[in-house]
Amino acid sequence: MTATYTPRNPIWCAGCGHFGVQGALHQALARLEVAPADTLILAGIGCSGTIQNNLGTYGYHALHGRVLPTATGAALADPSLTVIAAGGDGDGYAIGAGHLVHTFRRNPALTYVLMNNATYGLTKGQDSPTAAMVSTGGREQALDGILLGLSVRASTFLARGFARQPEQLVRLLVAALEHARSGRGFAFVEVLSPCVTYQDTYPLWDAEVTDLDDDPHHDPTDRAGAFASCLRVMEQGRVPIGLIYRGGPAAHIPDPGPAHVGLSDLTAEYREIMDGYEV
Amino acid sequence: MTATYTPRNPIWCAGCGHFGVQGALHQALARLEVAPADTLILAGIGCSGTIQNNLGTYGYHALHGRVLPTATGAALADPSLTVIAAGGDGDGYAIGAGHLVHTFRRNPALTYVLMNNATYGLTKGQDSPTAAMVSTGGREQALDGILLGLSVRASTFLARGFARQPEQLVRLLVAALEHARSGRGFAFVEVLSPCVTYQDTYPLWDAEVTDLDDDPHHDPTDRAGAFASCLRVMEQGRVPIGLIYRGGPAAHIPDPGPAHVGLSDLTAEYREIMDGYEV
Amino acid sequence: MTVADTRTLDDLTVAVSGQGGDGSLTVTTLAARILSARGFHMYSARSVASRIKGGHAAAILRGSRADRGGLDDDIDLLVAFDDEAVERIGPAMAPNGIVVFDASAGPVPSGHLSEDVQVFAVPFARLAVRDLRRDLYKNSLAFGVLTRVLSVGDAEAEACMDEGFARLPALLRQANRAALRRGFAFADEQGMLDGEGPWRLAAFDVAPRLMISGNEALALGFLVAGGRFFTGYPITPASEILAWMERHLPRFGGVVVQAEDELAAVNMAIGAALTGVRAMTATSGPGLSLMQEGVSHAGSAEIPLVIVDCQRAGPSTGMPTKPEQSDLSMLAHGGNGEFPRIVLSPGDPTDCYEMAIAAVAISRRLQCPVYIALDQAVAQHSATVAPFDLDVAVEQGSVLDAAALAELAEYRRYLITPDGVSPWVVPGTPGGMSLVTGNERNEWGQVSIDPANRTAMIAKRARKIARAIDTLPLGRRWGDPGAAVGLLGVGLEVAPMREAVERLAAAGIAVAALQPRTLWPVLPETVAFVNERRVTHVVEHNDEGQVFHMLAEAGAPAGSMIGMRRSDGLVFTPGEIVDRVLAEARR
Amino acid sequence: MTVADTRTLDDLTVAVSGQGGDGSLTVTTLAARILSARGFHMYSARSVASRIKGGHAAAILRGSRADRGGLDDDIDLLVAFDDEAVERIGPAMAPNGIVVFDASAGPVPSGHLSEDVQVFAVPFARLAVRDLRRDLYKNSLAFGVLTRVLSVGDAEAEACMDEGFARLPALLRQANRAALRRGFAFADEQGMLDGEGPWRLAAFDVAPRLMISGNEALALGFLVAGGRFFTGYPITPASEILAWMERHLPRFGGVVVQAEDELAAVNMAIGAALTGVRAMTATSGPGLSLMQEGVSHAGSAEIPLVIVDCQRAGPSTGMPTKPEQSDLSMLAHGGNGEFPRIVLSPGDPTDCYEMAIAAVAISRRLQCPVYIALDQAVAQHSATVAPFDLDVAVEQGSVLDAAALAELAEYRRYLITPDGVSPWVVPGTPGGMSLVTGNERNEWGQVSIDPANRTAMIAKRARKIARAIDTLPLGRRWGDPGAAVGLLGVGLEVAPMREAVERLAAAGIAVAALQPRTLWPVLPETVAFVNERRVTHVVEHNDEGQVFHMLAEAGAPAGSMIGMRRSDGLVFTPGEIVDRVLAEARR
Ligand SMILES: Cc1ncc(C[n+]2csc(CCOP(=O)(O)OP(=O)(O)O)c2C)c(N)n1
Ligand SMILES: Cc1ncc(C[n+]2csc(CCOP(=O)(O)OP(=O)(O)O)c2C)c(N)n1
Ligand code: SF4
Ligand code: SF4
Ligand SMILES: [Mg+2]
Ligand SMILES: [Mg+2]
Repeated sequence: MTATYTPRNPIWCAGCGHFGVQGALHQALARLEVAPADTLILAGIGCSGTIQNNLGTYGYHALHGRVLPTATGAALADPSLTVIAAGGDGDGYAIGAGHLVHTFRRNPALTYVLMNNATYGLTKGQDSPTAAMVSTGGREQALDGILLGLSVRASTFLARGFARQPEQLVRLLVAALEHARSGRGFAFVEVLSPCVTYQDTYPLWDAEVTDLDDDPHHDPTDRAGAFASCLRVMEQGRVPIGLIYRGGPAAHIPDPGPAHVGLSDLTAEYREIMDGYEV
Repeated sequence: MTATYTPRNPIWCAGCGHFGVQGALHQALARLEVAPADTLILAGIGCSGTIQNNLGTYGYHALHGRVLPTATGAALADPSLTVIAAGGDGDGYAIGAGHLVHTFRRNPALTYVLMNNATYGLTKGQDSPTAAMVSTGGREQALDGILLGLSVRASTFLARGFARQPEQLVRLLVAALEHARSGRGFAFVEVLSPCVTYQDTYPLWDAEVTDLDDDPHHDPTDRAGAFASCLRVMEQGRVPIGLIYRGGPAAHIPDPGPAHVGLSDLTAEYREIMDGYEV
Repeated sequence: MTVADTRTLDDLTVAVSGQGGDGSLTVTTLAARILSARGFHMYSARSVASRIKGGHAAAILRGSRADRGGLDDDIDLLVAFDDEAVERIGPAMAPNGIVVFDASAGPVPSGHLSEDVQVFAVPFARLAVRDLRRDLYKNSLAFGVLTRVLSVGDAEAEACMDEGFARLPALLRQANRAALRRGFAFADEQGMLDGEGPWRLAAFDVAPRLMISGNEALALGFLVAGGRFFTGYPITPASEILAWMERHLPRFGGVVVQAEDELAAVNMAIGAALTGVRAMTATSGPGLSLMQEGVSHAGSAEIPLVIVDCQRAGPSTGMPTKPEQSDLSMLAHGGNGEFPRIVLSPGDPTDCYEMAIAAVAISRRLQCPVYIALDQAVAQHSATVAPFDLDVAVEQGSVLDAAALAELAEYRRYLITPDGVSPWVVPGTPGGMSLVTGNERNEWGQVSIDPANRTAMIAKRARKIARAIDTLPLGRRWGDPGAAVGLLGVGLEVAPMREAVERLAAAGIAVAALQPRTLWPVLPETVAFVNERRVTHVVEHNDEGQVFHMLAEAGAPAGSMIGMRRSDGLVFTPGEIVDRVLAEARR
Repeated sequence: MTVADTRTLDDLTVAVSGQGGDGSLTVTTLAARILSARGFHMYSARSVASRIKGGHAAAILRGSRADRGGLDDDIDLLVAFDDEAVERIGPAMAPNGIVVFDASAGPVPSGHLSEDVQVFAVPFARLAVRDLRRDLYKNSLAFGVLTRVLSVGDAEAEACMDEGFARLPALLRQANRAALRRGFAFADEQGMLDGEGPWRLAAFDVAPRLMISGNEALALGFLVAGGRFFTGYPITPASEILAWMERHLPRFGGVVVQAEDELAAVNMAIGAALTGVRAMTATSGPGLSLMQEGVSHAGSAEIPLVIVDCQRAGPSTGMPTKPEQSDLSMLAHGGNGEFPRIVLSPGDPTDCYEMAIAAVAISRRLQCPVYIALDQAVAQHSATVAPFDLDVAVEQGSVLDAAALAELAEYRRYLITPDGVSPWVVPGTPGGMSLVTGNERNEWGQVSIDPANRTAMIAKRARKIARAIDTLPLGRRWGDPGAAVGLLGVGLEVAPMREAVERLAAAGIAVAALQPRTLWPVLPETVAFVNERRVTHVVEHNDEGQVFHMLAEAGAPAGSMIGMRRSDGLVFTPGEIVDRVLAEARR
């Protein structure tokens, strides 16, 4: 066997929620038996954006906020890969918000794990777009990625997990990976993943999460209903988790994808195009 | 009187929806008696992004996709101005989508008129993020700015007009300007404004618009209800117009705003800060 | 205009001008068919304001016996649909030129045409509306008068129009033919009978040729080079590349994405390139500014990427439809930090085709970003060129497959090598797992701030260019290699420069011309070109002299270079270049 | 280390190093209080990896009789919390230096320290955990040993800690004091008694001083210059400016926005500037790449804007916590098209304060973007400096109020003037309505592609710089103005360059040093400095020689310049500069 890099030990502070995310992702990939060589994890910039170094797969460190376009490019170019985008709430909801909206709309077959800690961990604790989740007044100022996803009608998979509820998280990640790998499209999983150093939200979220998976009235195939359910929970000052929405049209996956198309013996086809310019 | 520039004649193709938008905006400003000298119209890049040249106010031509941050900067710096951002669907929904989300979240006191023609007019008819409104299949691929606005809980004013229904459009614009000018925050008005040259949607939209202002069941103060109403209309292949949502918290307007604060005799205050560094 | 005998032309420039929507381009496109049938080389240019209707636009067509690839000094034949056309183009008319003027709104405005210009005043628009009920038909009417001026037979003109409009609905075709005949009738009234116009066209034998724009040729080159992933965001004057890709790439298993913005475009291309696919994006100045972070990233993370910049006049939004070469400094120096990059610079469609192929190969071989710098004129103007050589071998470059990987004891994505290029295994290859990052990293791709590693990595990246410099595309040369006077320019300067060299030679003045095709790094041959001459005119479309300064930075003596610059949105004519060379020579 | 008598130090460098979260900074901050009380000048630096825990970090404090503003060649006293600290910093220890080592995990690793270095091995962490139940208290414990080494009295050390920790909760304060005493006790065990350590500190009289970082000083300068609008997006090493503004600006009626990204940041600042408010944004390389389109826009539309670039090591994400000067070419040449811009370059906190004031005034006067280029070291390291001159007059610049407007017959926003600066009326002023655009425009701000207008507008914009060049901030100089050997550098090069000049002078070698504070355009005085010398060492933190090439482009003879460069994340020490100068002189 050719030797290659040794996966790194996480560089996170002890207790960081991102450990939980990594563990769950690891389990989900194992459960689905995805080979590391077929897995490409692309990460944003942030503490969260180091997860790709630790799992022994192909790993890529994108620019801050650009993990989704990069992952989309990779997924479209080689649909045989299991493409996973990962990053923080700063990365995905602040600088990356436009791409998130357009990735919902474009619905490429990839999984996105957004580790929401309501702060910018790596740059030392500035407010992220979800920071207001934590303040008592003005909670509506917090951006909510799930509501955003619901508002884009082409979205097909929206879920939220909590780093401290690993069982559900693994389940959601397995479902997300299956959704993407089976070609249904973009699977978005936000994970509440506390930053113990700058914004320790464990106690808050322990108390506040409301599991819609447990709610018999919640129908994850009803977009307007899911929107209403989430709003209702949020208006109570709580955070909805679980599989929020699954549905929509299937993704268009190019097959076999440019990474596997042949390049030889095409001169005749090229000539046909060129001849179109003959005068 | 000091002479200054002469407002230009619009450069739009005969029949372009943008004429209707300009007419309505002109009327709304007149109805509210806003002085041209107190009005700053900032526009994006596109056919739509030339409206600021034609109205005799202060006019500013922003970068493509950046009209909202620019307008936010101006509105925060001088809250005594009536700040109006204007631009196209390419400008606002494609390259500008991230800023739109964050402007909803930030809720600055300004009005945004987005002229949606489901195409890129100026660059000659490429698909915009709303292009799928016009195709028969895959309509959910079209981005909907109103749903997007509803999904951001800090949003306070969301409306859609139609360039061919000037009376309602003037009414919506007046309400939007009042909303922003009274400090309640960001007033978003999308206007269906057909591009006769590349995507003539007049017949389509004539047939498809559904006026929620006429719907007794529609309550524009109910976010989840408005979301459901819009979705319902859209699932029928129609386009909801009218005042979709109004509510939310009031904007925080700095008063008097940096444009009007004094700069002299502050040495003592500066010294106090500096002394904090003394060793 | 060169006149073979009293009335037969073998170098003719026709301009058709009016408001943007007037279909000036239709007239020159039809005229091109006439010239093409006679074996003329052709060059077609346009000048439109960046808006749909109401802007002043001109379509210009030059046909010539020699292959010119650019405009002449002046206009021989002007079809003017409004006063503004006469005002703007009148001063550029050749001696004894002809103006066909739309007199619907009044007589030709005075003061813009010299005495010797002959004017045919025809109320095109009025006739079109009166007799055919649509203003638009004035173009076909004008084409009728134009063919009469050139003594093209009516039958040929009609056949030409039928072919040109073959895709139009039958009703429209008929209406246009009626308009054409109305044009003939008007010419008859003026005594300009079928086949007996004031001018006559020469005819030559030619091999089959393409008529193609730089954007189209570049797109084809990318495809032929194995390019299979393209991302773009509409912007003038690069949008045609996106449109071309949307039309042709999917058939070859390729993917085209119209991104939400240029940030997405460049990063999607990077993501695709990561999987081993040959990827490209194209934009113009404002978009290129937005892509700078991405290009720096590709340079750092060592990702092959081709970025096309179809330059337009800046700064900022500038003059979107006008040519300029004012992003060159950004291409060479933009982006945060230092990273290897290459700037190729084609001068005509053939060159665009070839440089696209070269860019794909180089980016793949060196694992770094490669720019192709066009300008609006090279990008959008069409010229006749010989068919392209389609027999292009697509190399694997530095990518290892599973078998090659198995030969290695250890795979290090960023292995430090003598030529700076590391082995590369794409995702999906068993055992080739690697880390790719824009942070400084060790050979395994793990983030590292170790000073010794850092120094080695900087040197490794710099070596990629230093070691490859002899393999980068060389320039093209014209004129007398031993001449003491040089002309040096890229892009839209190439055609007038070439023609100026010929004219100067005819006048007994030896000049050598160089078009560097690798603009950055500046090649030794480019510096040598300047060193070998008493004086080199550096011709460029910008105000600051960006090419000039690149050359100086690379060691060319500033004292022996003279800047020949403009940035007013207009091109240099061959005559202007000749005049400036002569003026310097006389000093 | 300079030693006044056998044991009394008047130039001392202390390093405290361990894993990122270990609170090394706490120890140096406390030590700074001790040195400050004795009148030392101080300089405090840090080197941390860009991640929170687990990265290797060092806090370094230099105290000196002379005002040095930078680091010395080596470390006199090292407090090492782990093996890595010894491995990394050991080789940089001064002869006869002292290492205080945390022996909790084992003995000092061998092979990294020379014989003459004295080691005190103390199981800090173990003692802290065992006796005080938290690893964190090892810092206070170490401070106890450190003060004993320096013969600072225990009472003074305790008082110092009480003051330093005044804001901590009482319980924590007590625990820290216990840790400190545990340190004393340990020293007692080693026979290093109160006030009787191996070293002693000198003491001097000094005037009151500030201890402030470049980022903080720059922020204060902006405020004092009348700056009232700031936008930022967090990024190392610029984030402190955003934090500072959030803390102080609102009190003065100012507005601070943490934008969603750098594109929003630069455009919000432009929007605010449009209303006449003095606006600034700050970022580092990756963010600056994203801002390029906006800066080009400000240049085109003639909007005053200050952009701070706190440079870190690139390319791309690079080494976020390491200093570099590798964005300079982008500052001078980046962005699409050509537009006037100025790059100021401060070298220490005082300079940062002054250049911020200058940048605001110049941008306002010339209506164009002004960059302030810092590097991570200048931005984040703190130094003692004399209190700033707060008596700054805020000028109106080129803004006309309603009364001034009324004097004009006609107001043209882009009036062509001899100095290129046009009158400017802000929104809200009756009668001053205007159009502002990034397209090329006529004097009224209406979009225009007229070639003559275009040429005039380019010339107008270029004139703004040409006419103002004599008013831009001049450089600072040290050494012998007549010396044949020069040192030229900006930012973090300034301090070691200054000190090298002194050392060389002491060795009888005359050297002149220049820190250009206006880096772009290159001022005539800068070129003259090079021209006047046999050789000038251009000292810079990058690999390609960006300052070197700027000077060459401006006409400084490349042949008389020598590049002195590094980009490995480390600083130049004065000694290294001295050595290189000597090496060249010997050739
Ligand atoms: C263009 C750009 N702007 C800013 C930064 C600085 N930066 C690095 S990480 C980060 C945010 C991290 O927050 P988040 O994405 O929430 O990740 P976390 O660290 O909280 O996991 C920022 C702003 C950058 N690297 N690039
Ligand atoms: C950064 C950048 N990218 C691309 C462009 C080119 N561009 C100009 S207008 C436009 C889109 C116009 O569409 P829209 O905003 O819908 O306005 P419309 O013309 O339809 O009114 C584009 C892509 C640009 N000016 N700047
Ligand atoms: S700073 Fe916060 S987000 Fe970053 S590793 Fe530590 S706990 Fe996690
Ligand atoms: S191209 Fe379309 S959007 Fe532009 S002016 Fe014409 S009709 Fe309006
Ligand atoms: Mg975060
Ligand atoms: Mg549009």
